[in-house]
Amino acid sequence: MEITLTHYLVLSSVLFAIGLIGVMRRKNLLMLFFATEILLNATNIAFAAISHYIGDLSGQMFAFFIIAIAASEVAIGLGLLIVWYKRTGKIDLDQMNSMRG
Amino acid sequence: MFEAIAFYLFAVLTIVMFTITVMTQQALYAITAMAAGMIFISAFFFILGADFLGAIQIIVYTGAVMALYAFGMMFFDTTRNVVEKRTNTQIVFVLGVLAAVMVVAIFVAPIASNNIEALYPVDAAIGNTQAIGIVLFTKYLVPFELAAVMLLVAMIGGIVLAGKKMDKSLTLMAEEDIGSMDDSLESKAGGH
Amino acid sequence: MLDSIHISMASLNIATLAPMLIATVGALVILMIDLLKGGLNKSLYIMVSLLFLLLDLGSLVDFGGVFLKNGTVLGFFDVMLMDGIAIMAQIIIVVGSMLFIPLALTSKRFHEYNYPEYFALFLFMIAGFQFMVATDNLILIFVGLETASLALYTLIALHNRSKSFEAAVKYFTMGALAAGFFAFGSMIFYAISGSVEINQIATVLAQDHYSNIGYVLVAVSFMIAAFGFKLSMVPFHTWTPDVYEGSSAALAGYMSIVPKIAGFVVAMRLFEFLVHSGVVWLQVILYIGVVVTMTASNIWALVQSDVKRMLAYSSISHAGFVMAAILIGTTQSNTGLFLYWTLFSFTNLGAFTMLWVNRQKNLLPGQSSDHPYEKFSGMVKTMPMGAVMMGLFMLSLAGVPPFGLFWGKLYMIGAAVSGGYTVLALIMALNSAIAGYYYLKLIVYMFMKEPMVGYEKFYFMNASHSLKTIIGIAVVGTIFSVLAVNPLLVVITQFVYNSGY
Amino acid sequence: MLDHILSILIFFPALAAMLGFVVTKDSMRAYGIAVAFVEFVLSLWLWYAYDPMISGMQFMESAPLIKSFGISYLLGIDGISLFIIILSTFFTLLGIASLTETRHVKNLIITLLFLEMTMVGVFAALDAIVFYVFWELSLVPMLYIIGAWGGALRIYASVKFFLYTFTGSLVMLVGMLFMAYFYYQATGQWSFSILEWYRLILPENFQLWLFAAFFIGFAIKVPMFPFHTWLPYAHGQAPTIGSVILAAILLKMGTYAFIRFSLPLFPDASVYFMFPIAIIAIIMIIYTAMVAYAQEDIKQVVAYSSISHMGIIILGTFALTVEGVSGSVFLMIGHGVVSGALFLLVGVIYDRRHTKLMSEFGGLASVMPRYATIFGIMMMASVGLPLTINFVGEFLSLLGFYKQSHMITLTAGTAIIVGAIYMLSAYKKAFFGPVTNEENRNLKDVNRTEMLGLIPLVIVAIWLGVYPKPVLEPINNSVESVIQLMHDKAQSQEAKARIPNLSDVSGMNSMQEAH
Amino acid sequence: MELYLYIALFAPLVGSLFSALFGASAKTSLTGYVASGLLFTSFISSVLLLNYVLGGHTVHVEMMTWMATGNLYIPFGFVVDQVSVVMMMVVTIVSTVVHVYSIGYMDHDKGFNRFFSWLSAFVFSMMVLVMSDNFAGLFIGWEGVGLCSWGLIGFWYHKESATWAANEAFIMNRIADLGMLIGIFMLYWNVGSLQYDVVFAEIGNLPVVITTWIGIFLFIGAMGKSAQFPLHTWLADAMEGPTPVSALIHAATMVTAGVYLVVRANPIYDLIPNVGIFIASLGAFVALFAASMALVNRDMKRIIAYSTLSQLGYMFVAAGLGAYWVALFHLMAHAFFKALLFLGAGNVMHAMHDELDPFKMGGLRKVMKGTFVMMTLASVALAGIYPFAGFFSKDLILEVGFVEHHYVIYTVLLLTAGLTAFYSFRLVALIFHGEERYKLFGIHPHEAYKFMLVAMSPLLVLAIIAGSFKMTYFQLVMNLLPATQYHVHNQTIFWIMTIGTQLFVIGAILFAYKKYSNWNSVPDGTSKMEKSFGYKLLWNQYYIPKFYEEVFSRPYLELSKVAWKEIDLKIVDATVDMIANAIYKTGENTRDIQNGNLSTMLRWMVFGLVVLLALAVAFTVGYNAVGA
Repeated sequence: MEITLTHYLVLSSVLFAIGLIGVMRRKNLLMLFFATEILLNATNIAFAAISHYIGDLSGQMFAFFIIAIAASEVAIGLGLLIVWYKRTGKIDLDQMNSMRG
Repeated sequence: MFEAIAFYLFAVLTIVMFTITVMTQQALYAITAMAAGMIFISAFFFILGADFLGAIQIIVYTGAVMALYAFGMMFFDTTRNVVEKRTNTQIVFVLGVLAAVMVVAIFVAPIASNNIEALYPVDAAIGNTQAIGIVLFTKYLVPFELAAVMLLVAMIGGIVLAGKKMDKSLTLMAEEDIGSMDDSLESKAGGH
Repeated sequence: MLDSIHISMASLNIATLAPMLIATVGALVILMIDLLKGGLNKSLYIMVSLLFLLLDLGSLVDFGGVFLKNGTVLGFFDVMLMDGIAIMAQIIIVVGSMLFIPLALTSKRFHEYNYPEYFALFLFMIAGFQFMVATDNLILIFVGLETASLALYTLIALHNRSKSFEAAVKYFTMGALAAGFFAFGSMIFYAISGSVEINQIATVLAQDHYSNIGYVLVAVSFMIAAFGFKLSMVPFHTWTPDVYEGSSAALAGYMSIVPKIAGFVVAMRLFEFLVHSGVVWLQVILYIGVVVTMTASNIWALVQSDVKRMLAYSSISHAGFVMAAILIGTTQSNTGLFLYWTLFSFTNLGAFTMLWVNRQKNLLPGQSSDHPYEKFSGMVKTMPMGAVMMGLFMLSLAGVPPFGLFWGKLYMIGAAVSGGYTVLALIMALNSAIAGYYYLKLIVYMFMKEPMVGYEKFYFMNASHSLKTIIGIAVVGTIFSVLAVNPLLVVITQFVYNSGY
Repeated sequence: MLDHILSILIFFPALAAMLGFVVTKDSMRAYGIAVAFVEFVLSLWLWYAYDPMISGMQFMESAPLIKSFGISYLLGIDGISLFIIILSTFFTLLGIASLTETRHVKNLIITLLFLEMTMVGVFAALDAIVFYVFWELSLVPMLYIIGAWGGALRIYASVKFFLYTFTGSLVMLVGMLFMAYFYYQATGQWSFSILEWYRLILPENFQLWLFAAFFIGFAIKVPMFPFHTWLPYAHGQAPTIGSVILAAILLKMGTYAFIRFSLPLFPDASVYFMFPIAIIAIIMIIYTAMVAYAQEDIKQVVAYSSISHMGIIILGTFALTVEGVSGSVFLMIGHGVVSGALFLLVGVIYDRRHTKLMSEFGGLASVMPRYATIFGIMMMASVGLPLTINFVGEFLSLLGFYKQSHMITLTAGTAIIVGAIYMLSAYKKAFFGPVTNEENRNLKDVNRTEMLGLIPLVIVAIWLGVYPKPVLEPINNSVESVIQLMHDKAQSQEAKARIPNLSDVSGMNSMQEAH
Repeated sequence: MELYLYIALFAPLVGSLFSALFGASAKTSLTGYVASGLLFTSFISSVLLLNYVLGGHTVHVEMMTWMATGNLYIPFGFVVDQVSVVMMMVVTIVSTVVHVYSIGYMDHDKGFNRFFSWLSAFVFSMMVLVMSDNFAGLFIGWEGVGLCSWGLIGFWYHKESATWAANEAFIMNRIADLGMLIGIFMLYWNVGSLQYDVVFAEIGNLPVVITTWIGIFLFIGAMGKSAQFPLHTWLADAMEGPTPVSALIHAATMVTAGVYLVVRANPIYDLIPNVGIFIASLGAFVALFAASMALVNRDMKRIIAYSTLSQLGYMFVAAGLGAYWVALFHLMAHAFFKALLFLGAGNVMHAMHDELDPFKMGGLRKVMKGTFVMMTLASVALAGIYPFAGFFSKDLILEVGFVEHHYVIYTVLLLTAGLTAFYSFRLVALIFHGEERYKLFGIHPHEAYKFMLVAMSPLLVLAIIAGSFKMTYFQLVMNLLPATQYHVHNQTIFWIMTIGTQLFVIGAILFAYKKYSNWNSVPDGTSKMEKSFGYKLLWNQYYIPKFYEEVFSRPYLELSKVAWKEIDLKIVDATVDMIANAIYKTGENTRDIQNGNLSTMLRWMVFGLVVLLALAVAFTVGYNAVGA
């Protein structure tokens, strides 16, 4: 049984969907951020796999940059969470609805 | 055969781990599961011959990102159970599953193309890390540098946001109050 | 074992990096100054920023000349792509930023301007946007986008009140999701074409005669979702009103212009070849997207009670209007896009600056937002010039001739008509009519109602000379735009046409 | 100076308005009168210099505005627009001179001067976009006038007025753009010049669509049934000066535009839609006359009567004969004078009693005989009595349409009956009978200021009714060229037959041949 | 001669404008004198013109262009020819008399100046009407007299009934004017001109159908002005106006304009005898119909008005049967005696303090000798007793009917002649004879001013002698009108007819005298006759006004209210508002999409993605299916 690119793409899609579910489901902002990491990681697998199957390095480069981006996002995201938490003492996004309409 | 076994094994593991991350009530479980999932993903990278990426994955995610999150968790004191109010959970799953199903439906068809050519072919003669290095510092030099800027931005952003100066908001203070505040603020700002 | 790699400096065309480098260096200089001597006044940083932006603009103008002579310039292993639309978009970005940065010189003190880092981040953000538009490499687009976005999230949060944090968190979270979409979409494109460069993707797809149609469509779906977020298309728009409300009026105005134009350029690069590929699906989707975005946001704008939120929805609607250009996909429509956005910049900047000018520090009694309509009632009695100018901006936004935005609308609808989208043209026209109502609402408040007792003093709360200057520029730009339209059109058409759009 | 007289006419009031910000409040009225007077004299000079024998455009001015999109600042007038321009300047002068409003007079006069600019601009523009610019821009001052100086429902009324017209105009704009695109396809050049467009012959199905697009814009402005409901509100709420200008000039923009755009651009479509539009015109005439009859507020009577009269103008326009179109142009002027005067008159009584309800009055003829006389004259002019200005227009309009359809003309002719019914009964309610309301017993008759506004109108209403030639002749010459153009451009057999060919006609003989 | 023409035409206008100058101020006798003087000037000019025309000339001037566009060319052109000069004479004579009379009659009225302004304006309009050389000019005068009639009927505007009647008159006339207008349109589009000479020269070339329609429409115009059935109701109501007005406008001049139109347009009607017969039949019907209503009426002025209506019927019979000159002749004669009758009635009204019910008078001949004589003679003339004017003109019409073999018409007219005599002398008897019933009401009647009686005398003379002008008149108008002599060739039949008619009429007069000259009570509606159906029918004018009120006026008002309140506000306007509200409501109802919750926002994003994906999959499936 040979593992083809399709396998990886399917895996990636499934993981992405798990990430989506997490994003939609989480009310704890920190844990919501976890889910966004899953989204990016899911993509990374696919990039690496495509790169592998077509023998091209661009995919790996993309994945590399995605990792960098993910790391940066964490920094800013945590920063935002911290000020928010300091101001309100909560990181529950249901508490965050002073603007609407 | 080995490849297949490895793929399925790690596929199941990552899926399980990430599912735990998404579904658990315990923040600690979540972060642990995610860290594990990240490591399992790096296994894919190794399988696929992207050694450098695998290494980076472990270093950056499990090293840096997880550390940050762990720090965050400590800061927010989320080790205790966070009661999350669930609303319309069905919709969440329906949407998620639908997305997966539809994408998969498309993906099961193999890609048919004779025109894909590798612009930066994997050269078996040189190692993955070396090859990456060459591409990174030629073709992708500009994105690489920009990524550096991005990290700088993230750093500044993180520092500024988490910094003490944010505790008092000039935006909300009356002008007169700011006048008296100014000296102390400036002395602090000059301090670092 | 490893061949040495020979690369001639000339082929690198380092000059293509110059504009972004200037912005980046500017940011670094600001950080340096702060390091060397802290506690300096914001005016210094503002001027330094302006200076570097001016240099940036100079280099761009220079590039413009080069482009008109030699055509598109590629640089750095073809990663950098300085074509006409890249140059124009950057000029809009830089000019928009130059008009924005003086808004920091308010008479009241706000939190963010106490940070030198604010200006550094601002310049980094500009550099990010510039990278984003000056390439067709998805990786660089992504990194540029994230650089700019991360800086922007920080800028919003630095306003330092709970609403701005809320805004930043919302924006950030949705941005992270959109980033996931972008990555996934790029991945699929990569899978079917083996490339991450839009040109290359287009070539491969064309050679395959779009045989992997399913993949293409899924990829496009993800991309639309990603850019839909950036350009705030319905239903990816939900962040817009909240973020505009949460951030300072100045920044909100900025957000309504600069990030969007960057998004438009990328969307143009990505979707243009697809629109022309004959894939009906994309046309249908864009059609629906454009119409829904325009209409729905207009309808929501009608019911707002806060001027800034109204303007947020209105800017969504304008973005939808402009997205039509990408759908139509003719040279004329793409020219229209830039024309529209240039004119929109002046007017919208003016409108948001007017809000910024009458920003008070604490909420008015009995109000839950900074700029409720009531605040403006009877303005013509107490502050006639201010009311007239605000009215002018509203009329321009509504598309009443001969003010700025009318010419943009005229040209866009004209492009729709000549592109064969007559029904779309009608929908655009009717939407302008719906939009007329909410712009008019403000005019009604200003000109036809009596001033609310106790609100009189808020009109020019935050005014300063530089703010007034910016408003003056916006007014002049709005009224006399008719004189600028022809030269603009000539130049833009040349740029767009020679870039192959 | 004559080379640029149109530009001067357009921008002089605007410039004066800007300078007006400096003038102190007390002197503003005098300033306004002075400016309006100069403008009026300029427009009279325009008439003097106008050569009535030339049917084409005169005093043309041209400057590229947006060259790459074919938009140019193109001005010119012919007999059709000349008199409406004079009417505009005339009414602005009268309006300011007889102004009784006391609140924020400065703002009001500045607004009026801006409005004057847009009005003159609309009628002088020969470029579709320039036309559109002034057309839309005219909404803004009017919005402000209604909204700021109006009655209790003023905001609703002004917003309704603005949005309704604005919506229609935008549809029209799409039509204009399509027209320009068509021109572009035919010639490879963008152009919005109406004169250039005249040279295009469009396929009939295009004509129908474009006609419809233009129609919506114009019909709302006119306003034609069923798009008319903004008008009663606007009139009902507007201050006197607003109603006067609205009725006298702004409504004419729509009918003028029909003659300037719809007829010569789409001759086949004009013939195709002739009867549907005639039916609408009939509805306007009879139905709104009935509605006017049912009104309790005298201003609403006049407002609805405007719609009814606009129906006759529309009918004359779509007669597509020289007689009909000339008549409709003349009636535009006539209706302008008469309805303007009537609104001024209503204003006079409103200023005294602050009510417009007819039931509040009664017997005014004995208390205010001069007022009653002038009102009576204007009412009779409105009813279309011969030797008053309206008769000429109504007669010619109906006469013109008679060639196209007998039954429709007969039905439309009931205008002279139903018009008399509502006008006379309104007059009876307000002026006749004993003085029942004590408040009315000591009302002052019209004063000097008001006379200043009314007497010229009476003179004009009778002068042009007795001797319309100076106005009718230039109109006729220009209309003839329009009709000839239509005939030459018409493609369908029916259109060729319905639109008379003037070039091979000499005198009466051919008339009989037609039968 | 042109000068005289202009003087004749414009002198009344000058008088009117002069009076109008003082319109709002208190009474100045000056206006009366000036207006009367100018009218007299006009009259003199007319006489001079008559003289000139008698010499076989006509005057035709074109003053200036009125309307000219396309092929339409309408000048202000005036013609004094044999027909118009007759009318001019009638108009100027009667109006001069009425003007002078009015100086006395309106002596105490507040609106004295206004009255003269209107009255002179009316004369001017009437002159325009008769002198115009084209149909458009005729229409100017036509509407002009309508306007003045409106102003004069409603002269006492504080009276509800007066203003109501004024509006009724104007609107009814307008209905007819529409017909006339359409007739003019038809003429223009078929002939290409509205000039009489051109039209009459060309009319023969038109298809008969078109000519017929033209004739019908023009006649509709005439019906309104001359108050023919069914547009007759306004005339009786018009008696609300001051009595001199009734004399001038509603007896002598304006109401005869319709007859004048038919006479003037005789070349048209000659071509369409069928329409002529219709006109004649209608005329005959109206003659009888009006006379029947006069029988029972208790309003002095209304009785005379019905009599006018009846006589107009006679004129139309003549005109319809092609005896245009006869019609015109009766018009002239009628003008004199009817004006006289009205002015006499005016005197009575003055004496009786505006009391109009002859049953409340009686025995007035003692105090009002002059008036008594004049009214009696006028009534005799009206009844057509030899040798008064009425005999020559009215009997001629009977002869016309007979000669043209329209025996039904003849019979009807004969019957009407009897009725006319009856009701005329019923009136005279009730007013001047019998008991002095007015004493019951405490009235002290007095004779009118001397000069008023003097002013009336020319009319009296004319009423007596007008018949003697017959041959001169015939010579004059035969230049323009068909010169048909109507003679019953069988002498025996002629004499039987003439004498028979005279006897019949005299019999009617005697009957009236017998029945009413000794009347001694005021009827209170209880007598048997008053309760009979026939009486009620006539009393209520055949219920026609009520019918109009119920079927036209009220429903029109109701419909108008429905149009406004139900249709305009609740449908047309509501639709517009509904669209606007629907848009706004949609916004209100959907704004919760933006509920400020980040989770919802994220879900919307994913939802958008899923929709896009679904469409993508659907399209792909479809695409592959088509591809396969």
